[in-house]
Amino acid sequence: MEKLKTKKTEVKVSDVYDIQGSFQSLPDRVKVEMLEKMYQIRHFEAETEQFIIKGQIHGTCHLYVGEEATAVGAIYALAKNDYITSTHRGHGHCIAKGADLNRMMTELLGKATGYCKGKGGSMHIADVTTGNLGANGIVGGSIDIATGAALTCKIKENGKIVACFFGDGAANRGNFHGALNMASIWDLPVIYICENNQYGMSMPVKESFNIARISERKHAYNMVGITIDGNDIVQVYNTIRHFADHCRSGKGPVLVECLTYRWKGHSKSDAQVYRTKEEVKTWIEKDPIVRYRNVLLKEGLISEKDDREIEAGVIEQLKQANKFAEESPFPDLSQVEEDVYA
Amino acid sequence: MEKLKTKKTEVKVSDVYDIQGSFQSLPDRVKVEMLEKMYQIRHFEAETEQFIIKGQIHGTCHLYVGEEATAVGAIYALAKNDYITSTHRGHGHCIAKGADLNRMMTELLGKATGYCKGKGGSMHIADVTTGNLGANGIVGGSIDIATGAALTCKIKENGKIVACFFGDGAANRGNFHGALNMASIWDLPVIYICENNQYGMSMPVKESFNIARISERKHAYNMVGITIDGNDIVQVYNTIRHFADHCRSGKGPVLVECLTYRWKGHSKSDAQVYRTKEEVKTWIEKDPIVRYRNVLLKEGLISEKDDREIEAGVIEQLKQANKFAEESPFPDLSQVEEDVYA
Amino acid sequence: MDRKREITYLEAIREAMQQMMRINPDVYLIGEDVAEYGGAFGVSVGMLEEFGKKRIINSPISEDALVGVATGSAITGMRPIVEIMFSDFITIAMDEIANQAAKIRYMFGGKATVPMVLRTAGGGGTGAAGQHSQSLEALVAHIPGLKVVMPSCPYDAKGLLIASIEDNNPVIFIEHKLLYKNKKYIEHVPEEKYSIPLGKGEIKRQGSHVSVVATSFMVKKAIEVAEILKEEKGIECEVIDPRTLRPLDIDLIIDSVKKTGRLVCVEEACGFGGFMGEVAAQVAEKGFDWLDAPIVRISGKNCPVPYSLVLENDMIPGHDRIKEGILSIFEKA
Amino acid sequence: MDRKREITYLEAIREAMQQMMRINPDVYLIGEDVAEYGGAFGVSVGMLEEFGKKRIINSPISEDALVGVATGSAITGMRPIVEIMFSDFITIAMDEIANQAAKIRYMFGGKATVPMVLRTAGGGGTGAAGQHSQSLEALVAHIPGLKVVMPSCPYDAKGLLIASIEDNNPVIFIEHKLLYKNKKYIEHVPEEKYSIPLGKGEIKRQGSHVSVVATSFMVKKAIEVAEILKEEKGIECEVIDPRTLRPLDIDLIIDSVKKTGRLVCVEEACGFGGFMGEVAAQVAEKGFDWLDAPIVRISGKNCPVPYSLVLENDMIPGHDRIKEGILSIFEKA
Ligand SMILES: Cc1ncc(C[n+]2csc(CCOP(=O)(O)OP(=O)(O)O)c2C)c(N)n1
Ligand SMILES: Cc1ncc(C[n+]2csc(CCOP(=O)(O)OP(=O)(O)O)c2C)c(N)n1
Ligand SMILES: [Mg+2]
Ligand SMILES: [Mg+2]
Repeated sequence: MEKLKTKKTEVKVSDVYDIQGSFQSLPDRVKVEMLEKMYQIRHFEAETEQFIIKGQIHGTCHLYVGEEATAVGAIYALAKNDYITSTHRGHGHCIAKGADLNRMMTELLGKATGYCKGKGGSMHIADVTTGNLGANGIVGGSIDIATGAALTCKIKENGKIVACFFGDGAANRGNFHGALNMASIWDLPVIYICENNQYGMSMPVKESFNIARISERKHAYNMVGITIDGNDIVQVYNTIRHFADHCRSGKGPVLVECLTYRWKGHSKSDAQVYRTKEEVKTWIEKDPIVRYRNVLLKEGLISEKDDREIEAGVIEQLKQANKFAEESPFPDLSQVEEDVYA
Repeated sequence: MEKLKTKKTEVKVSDVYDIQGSFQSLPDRVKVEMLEKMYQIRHFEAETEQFIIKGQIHGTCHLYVGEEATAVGAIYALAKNDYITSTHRGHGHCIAKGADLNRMMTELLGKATGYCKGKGGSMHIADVTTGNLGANGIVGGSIDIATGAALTCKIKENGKIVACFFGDGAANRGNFHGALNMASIWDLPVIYICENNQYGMSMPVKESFNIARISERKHAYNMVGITIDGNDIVQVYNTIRHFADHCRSGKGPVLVECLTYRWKGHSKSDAQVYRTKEEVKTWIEKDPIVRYRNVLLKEGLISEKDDREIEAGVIEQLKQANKFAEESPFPDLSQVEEDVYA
Repeated sequence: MDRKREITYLEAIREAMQQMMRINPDVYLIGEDVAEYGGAFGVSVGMLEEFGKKRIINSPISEDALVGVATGSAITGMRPIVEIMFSDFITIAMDEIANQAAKIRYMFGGKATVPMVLRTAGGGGTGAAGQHSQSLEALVAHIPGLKVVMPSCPYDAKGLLIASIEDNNPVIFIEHKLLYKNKKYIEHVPEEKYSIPLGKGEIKRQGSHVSVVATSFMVKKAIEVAEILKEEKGIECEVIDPRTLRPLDIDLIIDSVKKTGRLVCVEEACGFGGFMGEVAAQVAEKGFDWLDAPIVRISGKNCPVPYSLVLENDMIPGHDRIKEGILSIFEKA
Repeated sequence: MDRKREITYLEAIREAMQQMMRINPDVYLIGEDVAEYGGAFGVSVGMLEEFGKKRIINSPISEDALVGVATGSAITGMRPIVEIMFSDFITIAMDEIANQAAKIRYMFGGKATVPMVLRTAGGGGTGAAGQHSQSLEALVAHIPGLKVVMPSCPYDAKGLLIASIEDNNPVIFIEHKLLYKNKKYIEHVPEEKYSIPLGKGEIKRQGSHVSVVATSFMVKKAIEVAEILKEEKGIECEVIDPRTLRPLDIDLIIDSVKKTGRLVCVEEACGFGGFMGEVAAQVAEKGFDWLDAPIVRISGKNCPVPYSLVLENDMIPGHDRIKEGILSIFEKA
C-alpha cells in the first residue's frame, strides 16, 4: 500500500504563532466585544444557576463557566455565516455566535418565546438561520452533523466552513471516528474543536484515554491537528483563524484540542467526588476572563473602569433577559404536537 | 495534560524479525500441518463455490481464497485455547482454528448437523467451546465482542488472549474506535488483526482511508502496531507469536495490519468493475500457498510428491465433507423457534 | 412515450432517483458501494456515469456517521438519499435516525427541516440469515418525526420515492429484496415523474368478506392467497396496502373493516411487538363496533431469521400460513 | 432482620446488584460514571468501595462498544451488568443489542449463552427534553432473544433484577427516573435475596369493571386513578402490571379481561407503534369474545418529549388523561 496523500498531520506550532498578527489586526472594538461576550457567558451561567437553585429551571443544565475563551476565541475567528455545532454544554457557543440572551433565557425557563418555543431547552438551542446548528443532548451527537454541514459547504461551494465543538468524552464516541474519517477522505472544510476540560462527567481524561493529547488522534485520519491552551483566547483565536483559512482554501479538516476546565459540577446533581477542591482552585486561578482582561488592560484598550462598566452592562443585559424570560408566557398546550413534521 | 503512559506505539520491525526463530523452532509436523490447513481453506472455498453455482448454497458466501496465510499464520501462533473472533469472510479462520470440515460444509448447506444446526450459515459459524467466538455478518461486529472476551481473560486471569480478525472496511466502524480505546486504557490481551485485502466490497482502501497504513491508527490509542505482509505465513506467524507473548504478559493490546488480497469477487453477485484483471493477476502471482510450499520445499521438509499428496489428501477430506453434507438431513421444522432463549 | 412499458421494482426506484436528481441539484445519493458497484442490489447501476462522483458518493462502512452526515447536510440545504445496504444495519445508525434526524425539527421549535430519504433493503427469503434478513420497520415507525414507507410494487415504488424525496421530513424507505428484480411482478410504470402522497394507502384487491392489511412483499402473497380463497372457498378478501406505515391511513382500513367486519394483518416482521400490533390496536379501538371476529395477525415467527431455507420458509409467512390465518377467522367468528 | 424495613426503588436495585455480586464473582457492573460518581442517578453509590475498580468499571462514552464488550465477556463466562445512563442512548448500542447479544445464541445453533443485564433509566417528567426522556421499550421488546423488564415498585425491582442477573439471556432492565428516590412509593423490601420470575405479571389492584394494563411509573398513576374512580364513580379497576414485557404474561391479562370485559392500556411511551399495541392486538385476537368495549390505549402523545414542564406534562399521560380514558370506555360500551 502506497502512501496515499501528502502527510498532513504535522503542524508546526510556528504555523499558528506566526500569525499572532491575526488577533493583533482585529479592530479594537472587536477585541473589547470579545471580552464582553466572555462576561455574557459567565453571567448568563450565573443567572442560570440561580434559576436552577430557585427551581425555575427544572431540567438539567451544563454550565460553561471557566471555558469562555474557547467558545469566544474560536467563534470570533470564523466568518459571520460560517456554521457551528454545539454540545450539551452549549450556552457559551450560542452566546459567542451572537444569540439573543432574552430568547436563550426564555428557552431555559421553558417559555413560548424561547429559541425552541420551549420545546428544546438548554440542550437543544439552535438558530439555523444564523449558522448555529444547535446544541445536542447526545454526547458527540453533533460531530457527524457538523461533518454533513461541511459536505454541504463543499458540494455547494458556498465558501462557508464549519466549527464543530465537542468534549473530551465525545472523542471516544464511534461517530467521532466515522465522521473524522469521512471529513479526511473527502477534504471537508470543518474544524473539530475538542474542548478538553479534563473530565467527561466524572471520568478523568487520563482514565478514558491512553494518549497524552487527544489531538494525537489526527494520525488516525492523516489530519492536521494541534493542542492549544483553551484558556488563552488570543491563542484560540489565532489558531482557529489560521485553520479557518486552511479549511476555506480546501485543504481539508483539522483537529484542534483546547485545554480548559469546567469550574462547576457536571450538572446540578454532581457532588464532585472525583476531583479535589485544590485542583478546581488551580484552574480558577487560570481564569480566562481575568487573563484576557489583563491583555486588554496592558494593551491600553480598556481601563479598569471600562472593564467594570462592560461587566455592569452585561449584568444589566441579563437583568433584562431574566425579566423578559420571567414575564414570557408558557407555551400553549395546543403546541405540543406541532412541529413534529414539516 | 501530561504524557499518560510510556509511549507504546513504536515497534521496531526488528522486534518481530529478531524472533524468526519462533517459526523455525516449530516441529516439522506443525509446519507441514500449516500447509495442509492452507490447502484445506483453498479447497473448501473451491467446493463452496461449486455449491453456490449449483444452487445448493442459497445465501451469500464470502470466500477467503488468497488470504490463507493470514488466518493460518496467526492462529497457529496462538495457544490452542485462546479465543478468536472472525468475520463475514470467516471460513479461513474457522478452518485454521481446527473446525471440522464436515460440520462446516453441512452448515453451509443449511443442514441439521452443521455447526449452527443450519440456523447460522456461512456468516455465523462458531464453536465457542474451542475458542472460536464466531463469524459475524455485521462488518466489524466482532471487534467489541473480542474486546469483551479479552476483558474476561483479564478479569479471570485465565492466561488466554484473543485474536480479533476484521477487514480494512471494518476499521472505519464506530465500534472499532470505542473498542480499541477500551482495550488500550484497560490493557486488555487482544491482538487486532486487520486483514487489509485492499477493498471493502468495491471501495478501495485508498478511497476509504487517507492514511498510508491502517496500523497508523495505533496512534489514536497509544497502542503497539505494525503492518506486515499477510501473504507471508512465516512473517504472520512470527509477528503474532511475538505479540501473543506481549499480550499474555499483560503489556496490552496490539494492532497488526496484514496486507493481502481477495482473489474472488466480494460475493457471488460481484461483477468486479472496481478493479482490473491485471491487478488480480499480480496478486495471484503472490499466491501465499505457493510461497509457503516453496519455503518447505527449500527447507527440505517436504518433497514435490509430499506436497501433491497433502493436497490430494485435502481434496479427499473435502469429498467426504461434501458427501456428509449432502447426505445430512435438513433441520426439522420444530426447530425454528428453538434456541432463541437459553 | 411507451404507455405499456413494464419495469421492475428496482428500475422504478432507480428512475425515481434519476428523475429527481435531474430536476434538483440538491439531491444526491450516498451509501456503501453505490458508485461503481451500483449498490449491493444494483439499484444505482449507471447513476455514477450520469451524475458523477460528486453526487453519487461511496461511503466508508460507518452507518452511524453516514446517517449523521446526511442529516447535517439536510439541515443545511441538501436533500440526501442515503442507502443503507441492509435494513438490519439501521441499528447502527439508530441514534442518528431516532435521536437526531427525527427530532431536530421539534427540538428546535420547528426551525429546521431534515429533507432526507433513507433507502434500505429489508426482508428475508434470501438465505442470508439473522443479520441480513430482518424486517425492522417497527423500530422506526414508533419514532415521531419519521415517515416510514414500504412499497409493494414498481408503480408505488416510483411514486412513493419521488414523494419521499420531495418531502421535507426524514423518510425511511424500506424496499424488499425479493421484489427488486422480480419479473413476476413487473408492471406498467409511467415514464413521467409522478408522486403518490405519503399517508395514503390503497386497496389492492376489492373484497367484501375480510379485510387483509399487508405490507411490502406480503401484499403480493396476500393477493395471491386471496385468489386461491376465492377459487376454493368463494371468500372475497379485500387486500389493503397502507404503503406508508407512518403516517398510517387508518381511515382506509377502518372503512374496509366497516364493510367486512373482519381484519387479518399480514407482515413479514417478527410478530411480537411488530407494526401490525399498531394496526390491530387502532382497529380494536376505533373499529371495534364493526368487528365480527377476533383480529388475526400473521407474522414472522418470534425468532431471528434462520439460515436454512427450510427453516426460513417456515419462519416467514408463506401462502399456506396466510391462507390458514384468513380461514381461521371464519371459523372463529 | 427488620421485616418492616422500607426502602426506595433505587436502594432495592442497588441491593439486588450487591447481593448478586457478593454471591457470584462473575457478576460485574460496567457503565459510564458508575464508580466514584455512583452512576448518573446514584444507583451504584458505595459499590466501588465494596467491590473495587475491577468489578465496578467506568466506561468511556462509547455505548456501542460498551454493550459489545459486555456481550463478549458474557459469552466467555462473565455475567455483566451494563448501565446505560439514559434509555435514549440504547439507540447507539442498538446493533450490539439487537444484532449481536439478542441473536448470538440462535445464530450459533444454541451453543452460546449471553447472560447480560442492561440496566437503563427510562421515562420523562424530569424536564430533560427529547433525548433524555424517552420510553423506548418497544424498540427492544420487538427483538427475539431479548427479555425486557420494567419494574414499577421497589419490591419488584429487587426481585426482578436478581432474576435478570440469574437469567442466561440478555435482559433489558428499564428503570424509571421518577421512581428512583421517590419517597411516596417506598415499601417493604425483604433484606434476603429473592427473585421474581421473568414473565409473570401481577395484579396490583383487584377490580371487576375494567382491566387496566400499565407499565413502569404508569402503574402507580393507574392505581391512584383507580382509587379516584372508585370514590367518584364506584368503578373498580383491575390494575395489571405485566412487569416483564417480554416474555409477556398474556394469560394474566386475558383472564382479567374475561372477568371485566374491558381493556385499557396505559403507557408512557409515544402511542404510535408503542408496546401497548402488542397487548391490545393480543387481546383483540385471543380475548375478543370477552370484550364488551373497544380497547383504549392511553399513551404519550406522538411527539418527542418536550422540554417545557407544561408541555411535558401534557405529552406524558397524567392522572386526568388516564381517568378520562378509562371513563371513555364506559361511555363507548
Ligand atoms: C451518548 C451519550 N452518553 C452519555 C451521556 C450523558 N452525559 C452527558 S454529558 C456527559 C459527559 C460528556 O463529557 P465531555 O464530552 O467531555 O463534555 P463535558 O461535559 O466535559 O463538557 C455524559 C456522559 C450523553 N448525554 N450522551
Ligand atoms: C455494518 C455492515 N455494513 C455493511 C455490510 C455489507 N458488507 C458486507 S462485507 C462488506 C465489505 C467489508 O469489507 P472489509 O471489512 O474490508 O472485509 P472484506 O470483505 O474485504 O474481507 C460490506 C460493506 C455489513 N455486512 N455490515
Ligand atoms: Mg469534558
Ligand atoms: Mg477488505
